[in-house]
Amino acid sequence: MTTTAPPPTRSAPLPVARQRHYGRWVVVVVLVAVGGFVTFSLVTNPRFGWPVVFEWFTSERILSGLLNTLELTLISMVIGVVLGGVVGIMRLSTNPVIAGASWAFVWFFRGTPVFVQLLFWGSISALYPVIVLGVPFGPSFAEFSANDLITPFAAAILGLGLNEAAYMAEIVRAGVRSVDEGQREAAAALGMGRARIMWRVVLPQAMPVLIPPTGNELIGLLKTTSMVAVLAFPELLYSAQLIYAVNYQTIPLLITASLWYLIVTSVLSIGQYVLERHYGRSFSARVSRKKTAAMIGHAA
Amino acid sequence: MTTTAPPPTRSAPLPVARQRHYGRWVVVVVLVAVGGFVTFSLVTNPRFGWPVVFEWFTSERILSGLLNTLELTLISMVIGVVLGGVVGIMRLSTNPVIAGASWAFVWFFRGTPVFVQLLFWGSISALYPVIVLGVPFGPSFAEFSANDLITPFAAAILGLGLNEAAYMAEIVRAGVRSVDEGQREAAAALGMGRARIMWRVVLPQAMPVLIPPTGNELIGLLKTTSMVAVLAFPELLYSAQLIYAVNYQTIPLLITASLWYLIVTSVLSIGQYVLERHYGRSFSARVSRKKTAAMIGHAA
Amino acid sequence: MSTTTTTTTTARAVSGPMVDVREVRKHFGHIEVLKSVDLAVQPGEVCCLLGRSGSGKSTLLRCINQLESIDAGEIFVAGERIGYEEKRGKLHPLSDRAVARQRRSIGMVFQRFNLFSHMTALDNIIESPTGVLRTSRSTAKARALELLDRVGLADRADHYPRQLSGGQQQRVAIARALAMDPAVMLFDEPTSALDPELVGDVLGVMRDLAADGMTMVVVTHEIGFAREVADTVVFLDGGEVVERGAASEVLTAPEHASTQAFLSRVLREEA
Amino acid sequence: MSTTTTTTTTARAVSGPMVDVREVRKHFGHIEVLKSVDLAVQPGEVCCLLGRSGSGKSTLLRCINQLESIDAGEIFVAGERIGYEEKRGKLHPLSDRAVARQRRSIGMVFQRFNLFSHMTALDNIIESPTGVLRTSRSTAKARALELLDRVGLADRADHYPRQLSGGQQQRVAIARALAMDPAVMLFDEPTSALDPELVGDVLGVMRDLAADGMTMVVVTHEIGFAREVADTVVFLDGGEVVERGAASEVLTAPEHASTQAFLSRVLREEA
Amino acid sequence: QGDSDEPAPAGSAATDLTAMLPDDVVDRGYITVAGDASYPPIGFMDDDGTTMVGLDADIAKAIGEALGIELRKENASFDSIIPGIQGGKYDAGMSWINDTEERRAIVDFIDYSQDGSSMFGLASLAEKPASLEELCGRSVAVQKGTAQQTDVETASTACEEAGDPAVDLQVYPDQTAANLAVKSERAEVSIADMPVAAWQVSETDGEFELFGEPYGEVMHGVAVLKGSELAEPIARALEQIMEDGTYESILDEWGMSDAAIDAPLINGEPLS
Ligand SMILES: Nc1ncnc2c1ncn2[C@@H]1O[C@H](COP(=O)(O)OP(=O)(O)OP(=O)(O)O)[C@@H](O)[C@H]1O
Ligand SMILES: Nc1ncnc2c1ncn2[C@@H]1O[C@H](COP(=O)(O)OP(=O)(O)OP(=O)(O)O)[C@@H](O)[C@H]1O
Ligand SMILES: [Mg+2]
Ligand SMILES: [Mg+2]
Repeated sequence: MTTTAPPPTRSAPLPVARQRHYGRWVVVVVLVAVGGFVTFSLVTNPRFGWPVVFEWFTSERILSGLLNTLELTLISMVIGVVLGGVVGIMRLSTNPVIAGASWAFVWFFRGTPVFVQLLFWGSISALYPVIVLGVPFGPSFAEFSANDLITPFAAAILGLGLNEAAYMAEIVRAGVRSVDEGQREAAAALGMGRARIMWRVVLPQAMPVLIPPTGNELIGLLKTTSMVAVLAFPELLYSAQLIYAVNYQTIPLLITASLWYLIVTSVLSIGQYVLERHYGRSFSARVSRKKTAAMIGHAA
Repeated sequence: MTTTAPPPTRSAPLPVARQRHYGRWVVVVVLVAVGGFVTFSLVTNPRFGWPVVFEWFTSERILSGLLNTLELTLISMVIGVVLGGVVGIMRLSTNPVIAGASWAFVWFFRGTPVFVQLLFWGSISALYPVIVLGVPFGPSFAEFSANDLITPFAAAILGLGLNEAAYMAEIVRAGVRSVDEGQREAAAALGMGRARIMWRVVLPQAMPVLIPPTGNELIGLLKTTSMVAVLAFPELLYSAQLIYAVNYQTIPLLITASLWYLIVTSVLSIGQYVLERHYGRSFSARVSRKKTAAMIGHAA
Repeated sequence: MSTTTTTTTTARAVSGPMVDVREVRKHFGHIEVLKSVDLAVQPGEVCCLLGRSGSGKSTLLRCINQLESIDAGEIFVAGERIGYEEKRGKLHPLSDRAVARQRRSIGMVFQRFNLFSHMTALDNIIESPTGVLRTSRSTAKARALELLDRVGLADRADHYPRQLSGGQQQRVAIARALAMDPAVMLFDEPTSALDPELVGDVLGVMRDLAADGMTMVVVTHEIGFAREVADTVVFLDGGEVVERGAASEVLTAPEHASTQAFLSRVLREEA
Repeated sequence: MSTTTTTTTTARAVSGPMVDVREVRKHFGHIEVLKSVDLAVQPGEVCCLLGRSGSGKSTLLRCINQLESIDAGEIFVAGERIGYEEKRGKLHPLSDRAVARQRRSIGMVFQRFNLFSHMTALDNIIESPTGVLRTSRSTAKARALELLDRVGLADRADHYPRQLSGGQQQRVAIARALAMDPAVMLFDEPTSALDPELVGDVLGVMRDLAADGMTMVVVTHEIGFAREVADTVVFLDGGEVVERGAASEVLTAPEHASTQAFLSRVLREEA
Repeated sequence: QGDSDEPAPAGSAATDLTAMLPDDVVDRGYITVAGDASYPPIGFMDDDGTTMVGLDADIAKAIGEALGIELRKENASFDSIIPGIQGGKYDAGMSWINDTEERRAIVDFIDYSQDGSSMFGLASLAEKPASLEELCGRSVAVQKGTAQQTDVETASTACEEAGDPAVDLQVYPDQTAANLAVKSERAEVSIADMPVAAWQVSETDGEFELFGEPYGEVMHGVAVLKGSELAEPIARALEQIMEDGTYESILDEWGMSDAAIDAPLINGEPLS
């Protein structure tokens, strides 16, 4: 900064001209053009087969596939959250065997493709034709045929749920560790027990850290359910595939399924957003720092 | 606490007995038993076909599949990180069109199954036989056959890379937002430009928040590459499938592929751990609070 | 502000010291942080722990409350051995449950308040009485409101911690500790994270508490407060007690060199 | 500690005030935070801004440095209009680049230090000179070491922020701002996040800086410092300047009621 | 047994054959038969999305009636059928499965039809290959694990030995992906079992066309676990429906009389 002439003495303020961000507007124009072109092409290109899409969109087969997808997603997610929570908390244990078992669980299930896991559960009868309930290397209480016990649906749930649990375990671990040690100490100093501290103090405060990745997981799981096609379980995508295997309307049916996925994901995202905001509001010190300052300032 | 008799006056300290955690040991015994049983069964059950696993483990077809998987993963991840970074930063723009475009990108690519995206890129010529380079609704400069431009490999890369970019965008967004506003302000107050602030101040500090989910993404992507089977591209899992489709050694070959996945995931996890520790060490105030206190204490 | 409605926190009937720390040692890694520390605090006594940063003041408080385990020595609170029980002539470490039970009669106030950020001031206070002592919600609530009134925050019951200033948060934290009806209160630099403007209110509450006869161990840098409220003062340096005595004597005429240096340094800053 | 080796920061040759704030207004949402504030700081002058929490002190500093935009009024630093340029009789908002350029001659020190946590003390200091001013690395390094020496931290060049105490971090932050050779330094409560023990060192550095003739605007609660170092004192209350004048006069005999209340409150705490 | 010249009354014949079935199967009351539902007209899903229909389903039904027991068709991806039989998940597999030497290591086949493979592709393709020999240098999409995959691999080797360019072989996870590759011109030709190819050509309004003549007649069979006690009764049931004309009329109905065989075989051998 050069030290120029003294600033003009008090005078009428100069008019202010509007600011122009040329570079930015170029980006905007390009984005709008691309967006417009994509939309235009989607609508006008006959190869997308919109009439076929609309014909199938609310057909019974697609809707029942959708229902199966939702059901699978929901049940697997519940298993994932519950089991993942247990495994994630075990991982923080000071006992090396417990922490190690948790580590091994996560290592194995994150390290192998879901596809293989599903196939494994689906063909468990090829490996263990009979499942024996009992003490390892000890007496057995009951025997089941693997095929009776593990139906395709059970295999799907097991495969997806266990896999999800491994991912959720990592999320829970990170979430629990994100809560300030001081919170735990304060709770301990008040005479709370370990379980109580976890449930009443740590987990609720880990929520803001838990929700976004859990939301992502849920959305991911929704789409991973399409893997159960390998078990011939007709969820949304596989239903569409079975249809186009016969009528050869491949692209319109893939679009039909994708539209449903987009809709469900959008709904889930909105839910996630609402939850995030809810927890964000009562927790985040960062966002509301200034507002808080205002409150304190005016209350003082 | 009842106020009992006064504490004994100074005397020789009593001997200390060892502590026993019975409940914990039950858990440990169960875990060890289950672990032992699983290992035992893995080794002794002939249906796992270990000889076949070893025969194929280092076969040329499996190794070339592995190489394809690694190549796909690497290239898609690079695309994902770069594009995701751009999209993630765009999302934080104050310009609604730019932020909106970024939102739409993420919404679309996270909302539809990768499988469909891959099929779409693979059969793009069924939708757009000719790709025209030019201004939308304006003059065109060059025309290409879609199939020449988008080879199966290119389709795989596009499908996986764009999808990954959508996920990375969310991660980058969260990472950038995790860096204290004060850092940005301090950099701005020193006269740094926007790009410089992002590169030199914000991104390096976002690393601890970026690395764990990016590591997860990389491991996830490694396994998602198996989806490119639908483009007849023989990566690791599909190679194994092609082999067992002929020789019916389904389970041994799935184990072969899974072992490779486990190995690669383990290597990646170790890399992630090292990186996390590296960044953790120079950043995390939490972990090293006490050590710091010690330093200050002794230096003061 | 400080309306002393009820005087529930009087010294308990204990013969002998309320807090009795005997030859306690503690090390982290290779560093010996406490080197055979002795400390006795009588019922109703206010004891201020002074000492420069890193001298082991916080560690000592944390040992009393079993947030850290000790390597050697014994600690008694209200006549009860802390952390161990005697059975057949041997010391057995207490179970987690028993440790939690012992902690209930020791109130602790932290430098960084550590209010549960997802609960209102009221919920912070009643969480432990209802959840741990199984007090009925209505009883706990009535008592909590009384305590809030006592720390001058009767109108802030429904505020979340982030809606309170640091000083207000710290006062809620004190109320929270008092709600468990502790035999002794430990304070770890309760005002050093506060803006200067807000320090006074917190010290005021502590002053009232002392006047009501609460046994208190206070780590602080506020020499003014120590001079006015403390009965005894203990100086720690490098994990050892270098000086101890009546507050009036030690603070005006310190004998040990490091105490003198510390006091002159702190007082200079306050000028 | 403070070895004043070179005296590079002398008042610049500016005729008229170094900082000239004219009728500046600023609101957040519906709250008017600055209500037509005027402030003139002459070259070499040390001006202390006092006022209770929420009175708008930080906002005023941030407006001078363009971390906040202003709604009305004008600001000049070293004779140059801040945030706008005059072209053909109209005011055009400056581009991001030009704003960045203007900020280079305004040093700012924050309450929470804001050192770049991934860089050593030395790297924190040379980052901007090398990256923005394109000074050679060796020149920047030599100068940085000189500045570190000046703030008494010559032996801490390779330490990361987390390895430094708050007071040390703040001194590095001052050195970092000085490395850009600013025409004026703004301080926003530079000592209020520090342990009392560590306040002295930072105030010492600021004292030296003032003695060297640096133009300074300091928001602080340290009345002792203001009394000793400030040339002028300005009281803000509710976004308005309620009192201003020579430090000696205003601090001993405040005229306005809110100033009196503020001073008596702060001084009582310090006793 | 059940070997008489005149068609026996359905009831009594059923009783005869039922007696041949293992007791546990009779007690259970049904036999599970896996088939791939993405393989029209052999096997596909009815409009309700849950019932498997097609040629195989009809034949299975007729066999079931002859045996006096229900044959339950279950959907399974093609490459999981034989592993499923291995694991006891399914009792049998019917999905126009080629009776090959490799497969006989694991399962027994009760052969019930015979046909060749057909090449097909877009009707707009410029040079249409008429035989495997003309595939050198062309791109071909096949489903993984099929006999056609092996055929093309052999042909490709032959091309290279003759100094011609190899076949660009693309192996897709299922026939629909292979079809899509042809449709999007990634591959010029696909090869599938003749009825499947013919069905696709007829269903797509002239977009696709059969190229050349079908080649390489092979047997298709019902797969059961090696040494299974089900092989004999199923073969006898097939024999019966072949003799009473049911078999013929089913093939006619699906326009596939060409694939008919005279008498069932087990692993290529006539029944004793
Ligand atoms: N970004 C913002 N958004 C909304 N309100 C704000 C913002 N920044 C400041 N305020 C409000 O403006 C008022 C003045 O704030 P400012 O930080 O300038 O006060 P201050 O005098 O520096 O107080 P303190 O001593 O607490 O730092 C306060 O009421 C504050 O809540
Ligand atoms: N968990 C721990 N691991 C390692 N070192 C520790 C730990 N806790 C404390 N220390 C060390 O023990 C010593 C005493 O720490 P302590 O916190 O008790 O000091 P203090 O007197 O409370 O200091 P301050 O005034 O800074 O709070 C310091 O050197 C500290 O670094
Ligand atoms: Mg301490
Ligand atoms: Mg401020």
